[in-house]
Amino acid sequence: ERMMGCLSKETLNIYNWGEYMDSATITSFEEKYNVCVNVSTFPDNETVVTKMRLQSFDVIFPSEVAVQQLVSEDRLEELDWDKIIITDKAGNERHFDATNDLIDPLVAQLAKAKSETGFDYLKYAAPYFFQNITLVYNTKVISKEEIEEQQWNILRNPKYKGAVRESSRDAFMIALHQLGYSSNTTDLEKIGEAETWLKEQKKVMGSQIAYLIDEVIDDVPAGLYDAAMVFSGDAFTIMDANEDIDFYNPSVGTDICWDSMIVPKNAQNKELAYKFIGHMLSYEQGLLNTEMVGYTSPLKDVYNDVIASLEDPRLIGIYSVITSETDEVYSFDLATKQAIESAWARVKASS
Amino acid sequence: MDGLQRHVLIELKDLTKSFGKNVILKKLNLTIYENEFVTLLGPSGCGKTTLLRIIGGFERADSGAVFFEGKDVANIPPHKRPTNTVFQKYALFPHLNVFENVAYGLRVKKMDKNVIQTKVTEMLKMVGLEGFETRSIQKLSGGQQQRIAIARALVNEPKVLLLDEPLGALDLKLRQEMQYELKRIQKETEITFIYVTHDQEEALTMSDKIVVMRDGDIHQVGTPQEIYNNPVNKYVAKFVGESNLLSGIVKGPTKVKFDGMTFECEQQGFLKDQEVDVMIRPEDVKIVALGRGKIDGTITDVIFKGTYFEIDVTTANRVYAVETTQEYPIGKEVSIRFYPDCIHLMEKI
Amino acid sequence: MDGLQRHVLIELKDLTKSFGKNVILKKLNLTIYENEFVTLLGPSGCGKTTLLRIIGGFERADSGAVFFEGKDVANIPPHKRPTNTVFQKYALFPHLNVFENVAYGLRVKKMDKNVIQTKVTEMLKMVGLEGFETRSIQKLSGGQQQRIAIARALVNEPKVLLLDEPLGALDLKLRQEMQYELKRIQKETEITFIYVTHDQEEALTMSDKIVVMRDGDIHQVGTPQEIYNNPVNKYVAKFVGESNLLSGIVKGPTKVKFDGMTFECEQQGFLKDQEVDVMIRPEDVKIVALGRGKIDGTITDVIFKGTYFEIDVTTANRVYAVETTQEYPIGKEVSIRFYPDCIHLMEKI
Amino acid sequence: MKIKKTRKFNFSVIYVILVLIFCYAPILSLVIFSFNSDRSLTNFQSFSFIWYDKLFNDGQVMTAVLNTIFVAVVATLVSTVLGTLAAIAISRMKKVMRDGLLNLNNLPMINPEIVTAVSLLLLFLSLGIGQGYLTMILAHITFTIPYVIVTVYPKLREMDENMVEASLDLGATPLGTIWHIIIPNIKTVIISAASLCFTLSFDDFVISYFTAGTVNNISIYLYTLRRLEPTINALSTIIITGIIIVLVLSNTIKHKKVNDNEDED
Amino acid sequence: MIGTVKKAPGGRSPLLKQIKAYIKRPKTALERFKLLGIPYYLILLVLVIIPMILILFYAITTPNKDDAILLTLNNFIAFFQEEGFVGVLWDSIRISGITTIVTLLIAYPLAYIICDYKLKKQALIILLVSAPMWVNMLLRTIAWKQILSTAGPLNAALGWLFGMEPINFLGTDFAVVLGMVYIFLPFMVIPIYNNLSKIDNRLIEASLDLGASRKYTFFKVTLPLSLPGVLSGVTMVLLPSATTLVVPRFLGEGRYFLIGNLIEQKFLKSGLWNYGAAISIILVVVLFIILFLTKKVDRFHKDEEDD
Ligand SMILES: Nc1ncnc2c1ncn2[C@@H]1O[C@H](COP(=O)(O)OP(=O)(O)OP(=O)(O)O)[C@@H](O)[C@H]1O
Ligand SMILES: Nc1ncnc2c1ncn2[C@@H]1O[C@H](COP(=O)(O)OP(=O)(O)OP(=O)(O)O)[C@@H](O)[C@H]1O
Ligand SMILES: [Mg+2]
Ligand SMILES: [Mg+2]
Repeated sequence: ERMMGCLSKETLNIYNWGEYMDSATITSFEEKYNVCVNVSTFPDNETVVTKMRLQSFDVIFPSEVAVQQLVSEDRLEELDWDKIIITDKAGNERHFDATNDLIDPLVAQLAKAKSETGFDYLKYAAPYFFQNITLVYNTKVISKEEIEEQQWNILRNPKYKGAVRESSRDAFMIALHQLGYSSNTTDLEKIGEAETWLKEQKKVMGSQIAYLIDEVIDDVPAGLYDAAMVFSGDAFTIMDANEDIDFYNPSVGTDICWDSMIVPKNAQNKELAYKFIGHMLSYEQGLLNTEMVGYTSPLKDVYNDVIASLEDPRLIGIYSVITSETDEVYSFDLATKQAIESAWARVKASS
Repeated sequence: MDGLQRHVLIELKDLTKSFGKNVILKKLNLTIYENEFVTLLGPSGCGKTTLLRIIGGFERADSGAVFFEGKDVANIPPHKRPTNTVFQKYALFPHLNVFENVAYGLRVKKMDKNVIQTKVTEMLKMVGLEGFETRSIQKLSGGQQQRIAIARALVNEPKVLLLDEPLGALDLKLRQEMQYELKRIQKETEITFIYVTHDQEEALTMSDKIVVMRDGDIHQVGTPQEIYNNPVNKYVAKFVGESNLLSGIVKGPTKVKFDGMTFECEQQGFLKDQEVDVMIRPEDVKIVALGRGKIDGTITDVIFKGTYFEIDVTTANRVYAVETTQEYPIGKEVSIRFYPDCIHLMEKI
Repeated sequence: MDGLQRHVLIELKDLTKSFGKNVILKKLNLTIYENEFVTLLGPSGCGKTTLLRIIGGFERADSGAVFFEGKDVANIPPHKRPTNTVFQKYALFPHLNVFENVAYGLRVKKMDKNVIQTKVTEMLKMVGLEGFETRSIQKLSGGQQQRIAIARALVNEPKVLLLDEPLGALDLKLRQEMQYELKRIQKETEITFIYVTHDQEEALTMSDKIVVMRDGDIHQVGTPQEIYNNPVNKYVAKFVGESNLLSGIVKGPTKVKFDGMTFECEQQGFLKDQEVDVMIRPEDVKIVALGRGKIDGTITDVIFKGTYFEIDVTTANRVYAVETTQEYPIGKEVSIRFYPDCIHLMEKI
Repeated sequence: MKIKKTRKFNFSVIYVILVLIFCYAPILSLVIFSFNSDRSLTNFQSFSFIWYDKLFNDGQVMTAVLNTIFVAVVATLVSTVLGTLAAIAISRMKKVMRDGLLNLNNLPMINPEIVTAVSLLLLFLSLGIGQGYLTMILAHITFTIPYVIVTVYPKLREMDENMVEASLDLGATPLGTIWHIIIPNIKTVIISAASLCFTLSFDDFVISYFTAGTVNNISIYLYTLRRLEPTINALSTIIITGIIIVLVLSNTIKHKKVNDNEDED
Repeated sequence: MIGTVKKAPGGRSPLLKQIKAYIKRPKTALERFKLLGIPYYLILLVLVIIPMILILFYAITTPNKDDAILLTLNNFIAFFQEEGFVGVLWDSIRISGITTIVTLLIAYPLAYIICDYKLKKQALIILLVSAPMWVNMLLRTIAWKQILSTAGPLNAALGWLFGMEPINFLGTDFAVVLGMVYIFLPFMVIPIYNNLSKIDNRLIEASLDLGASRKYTFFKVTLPLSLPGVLSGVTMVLLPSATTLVVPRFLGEGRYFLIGNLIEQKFLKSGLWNYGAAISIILVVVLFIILFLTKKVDRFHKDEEDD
């Protein structure tokens, strides 16, 4: 009957990661505007890029990785921030103010990205969650000293069972950082070195290494892995589930990332899309979402309230997303991306 | 002759049919009258089924035409022809019970329920299966199934009933019973039956007219007696009953020579010195005491056949098959003889 | 009699077999001698196949025993018995060619390749299928398949060959040919054949000894002529050939009364006033001019059968079936008569 | 293959039981965890119905379930009907055509799913068809219809050909014959073909994913979940229970039917 | 090729005339039945053949800078030159080969055993074996992951029975093959069962009658006659198991990179559609070759088809 009801109403097509928003936020939006929200889900950014060619969605939630690529392909609408109305903590309806409403680390990263690459995210994307990539490890097995000493190399230590994200960019990111290069390098030779590093890792680790996506969230607390590279948002869930697990942001550097809401050029219902973005940037919805997903909210009020409510210092630490100078934000370059993809295929194919 | 008075029902004109490179029917002509029991007789693969299927509308002839009461029916599909078929393996509908099988054709015509009830009951009575209405088809014996197949076809009151070796799957006793039954039904309903078989006894027993076929050709059309007693050639003679077949040379209007001797015969119409096939039916060969007949020989085999003995008499030139009611010991030396009217001459083929 | 000199091969003692509640074989006894052609004759469902399967070792009797040359074989599995079977629908191995089908039994015995080659070739020659060695089984006609099935069984030189309606699937002409062929092979190989059929003509033609069965009982065992001429009861008489069967009362040592008249007969051994079944074969009924015979009647049906006419004579009490070589017109009034030696009296059952 | 065997009884029964245990071990596990009060699929906390509750009350899950059922039903209906008709057509063809078509029919079954998915994607892209129910249903028809044909076709070949002719002969039209004669006779295989279609469609992820557009189904939902949650276990438990009920019912009904028939005689 | 179909200038093509005549000719019932397939033929054409042609087209082309399309075989050459890719193909075939053999070894005896049962029991067991297919494949795979994990019931049972230390089965060939065997078992059991149950019992009896033991009969009669069933079972297991994505992902700890993953990676992650299409084509060709070779083994089946 749900499907039937939607036939007669205005429909908003959302394309999001699975389980990435509280369904109450959808319901309240539907009720508020008497519309129907149709949620489709995707497992990775690449699929978004592919699927967008074929299908029009109204609001999509890709990572910064995809945003740049989509902009380079001229497939994103420039956001009209004037149309984005939020309801703040005080219950007032107003425009969104990026510099004041967003958390500081994010504002800093946005500024850094803009100055380094000239790319202005806010022109196209409204931040949704904020995070970095971190190492979680079982404190019963690995000591803090060892991980500080080995950095990402802990995932190349056959003594420990490790999990690497099944993602070319993320895998190469750790290799490049560990080798002392920028994770955004366009130097094919350096990428080649990273490829060797990863192949070496695969060889040395043998059955001690796993390439996982979201399974880590359940598998690490279950004790299946001693160390794993994960998003800080997932690390929060993991650490919440098992108190023996702590996190470490390798000082050789890691990636800072965020997911955003974008409106593609071929969106069918842009007006409603803006309303939806505004809805999701509102305090109440932001709180619901961060509580449900466990990822760090980019909304200052929400962020502060969550941190205030947390007691466990580990969790406070991971939720706050501590960044350092060596950390980097993805910058898109088609040739490099394809080189890394090809190299990753070779790594996976190697034995 | 009497065909002139009788009503022509079906005419086949120059029917030709091939499957791929194989010519199955070769310019076939045949006329079938109303209320006839016509049997197509021929060995396996001679095209009997194909011919029946063309009449029924299941196959299309390559050339030639089929006329029903003077009308070309080339473009009339099977379900609109006034024919019904009884298939070799009955082809009853296993998901329907006896009543529904028989009623099928009537239901298709959307007849009134009461009419259907009456007609089907009547027909089941006719084939002796009253009270079987609700039985499942699978629980009937072969003979009963056959009757249902016939009832199912007849209830539609077709002008022509086509039967393709309907008794082939039954055992001997049942087959004989059903032969009488079918003949009775045909007489009662006065429907034209076109009956396919490769069993000459069946053909002789049932038919008004037999059509002897071979390799897509019709060799002879006639009453059972005509076919049996005056086969037009060796092939027909051989196919319709046991016979001694040999080659002879005509030596005069009523004389034929074979086995080195000249015999009197009745048949005429052959030229002098023409080579002919000679047929002598085994029951027409008489065994007599040694020296009392024309040809001498020895009894080499005796098989008891119930009503008669089948005896092989080995003579200098050949083995004669003889049917007689008297038993002879193997090894006995005897003579054989034939009456002039038992020696049939036929064109060589 | 001569059974005393002959070697007993198989003895069945009080064989009983049931499937569920149905008793299929009822305390059956039978002795089979070496080099005999024994036919089990009976209607469908009387237990012939079951009996054969017990002999072959595919079924186990509930009670009673089977002796092969005096030895109880109850616990010997089929593949160790000196029997081979020709199955009704041949059961040839579709994945093997002709040669390999025939060679199967020899290969099982791990015979020398050359020996196999020789034996199979010989056997194929015997059944007239030389040169078919590499043919696929599916590409053979029914008759050819039948021969292969026989060759496959015979090549193992069994003591007994069991044949379950081996000709059932063939058409009449082929069936007749194969009957002679089988008889010839049996004579040549001197192997005991146990042959199952429900076709009495087949049984009469081929057998040394016929075993007439009904409902799991043996009614009569005898030579074809014994069975045909002196059936022990109405059932056997009816099953082995056409006959006029009626009820009569014995009126004296050579006298029997039926149809309100007393007739002379030959048979003896019945008590006075005993009720008996009377059998008169149709070929033993003579049609004579009206008033010249014992019973008067009218010709009501004439069917041409090739060698003879089958005539129905309707008399006051019943319809007599008559077989004669002379044709009579329907409706003619005639008399019929029988010779004393043609009137067979039998125990009532 | 009957011939009595007495000795092997124990071994064979044990073997069958072992295989069935193998088949049902994971099913049992997922049924158990559908009642877990925790989200974990590895740690059973305590018994609860929360996942059943979520299954029916979470809009996204319910939409996915309904979408899946809708697509599976439509695709199954279309595939079964068209596939059966096609099987009938093919069974009446000459050998060359028949073999050709049957080989072609195998193509989607032999093709790796991902290739089928991408090829359909390319097709819809080049035809400019917007993705949604239509494309997804078309895709599901594409990969289910071959199974209908391979299931139904052999049964048609087994069916007495004369039966069809008998029906025509008795005056039924070709369509009437299909409806009254052919379909009732191949009913069982049509049903099994349909249930095969339904399971295949129900289970499909790769092809659905590429062709779904904005339509989420269960598989896509599951695949894109960051963590599995026992809602789907709940759904599966319901399905399995349904199947078992149907099995038991059909067995007892058949029993009854057989008895009825026997009484009739 | 194309030239011959073209109309001769002036006169109408005789072929066209023939086709027209054929269409206009009144249809016999048989021909009418053939028309029923039209929707299906359309589906085949539009949804199977054309997409495959598209894939082929992509495989042999490469997009150029100025939107032109170039014919090339480079996509194919690249596959064979790229380090490790042939190994991926080989790995997929190895895993699916082992899966197929294990599935066969489990399914055949099962099908053989149940053929001895009463008909109703046969149907029940077949249903029981295929019923798990109604549960989402992903879920079943995850359930196996749970069973096989170090904390799972299998390790618990092993520990309890033999006092063994927990073994991590995940990520081993054992786990991956087990998962695939589990998923594909019904696809092997059903065709083999269908075939075995159709074998004429008299053939078995004939073999026994000719002196063969049960074992000999099995190997010389039953087994060869059941090859068609085995073959279709093999087809239905070998091909999908070579390309499945789910099982290796969840039971292989992500270390299994099979040809399906590679194709997915090229199409989706890298966006190299031409390359992905070429690998697909290579895969399809290799599978067809394997299938063809398997069919070769079954001579009898081929004979049957020749009729
Ligand atoms: N559909 C067909 N395609 C090709 N050949 C066919 C077809 N139908 C029949 N034939 C061939 O045509 C010939 C005649 O077949 P037909 O069935 O008419 O013979 P028949 O006289 O009925 O034989 P039988 O007594 O065995 O039934 C046979 O050689 C047969 O193989
Ligand atoms: N395996 C079985 N289970 C149950 N009943 C059986 C079995 N085999 C045979 N019967 C029954 O036993 C009876 C005798 O069967 P059998 O096959 O021996 O008959 P038959 O004389 O060979 O008949 P036919 O001439 O039809 O072959 C039949 O009623 C049959 O239904
Ligand atoms: Mg025929
Ligand atoms: Mg029998």
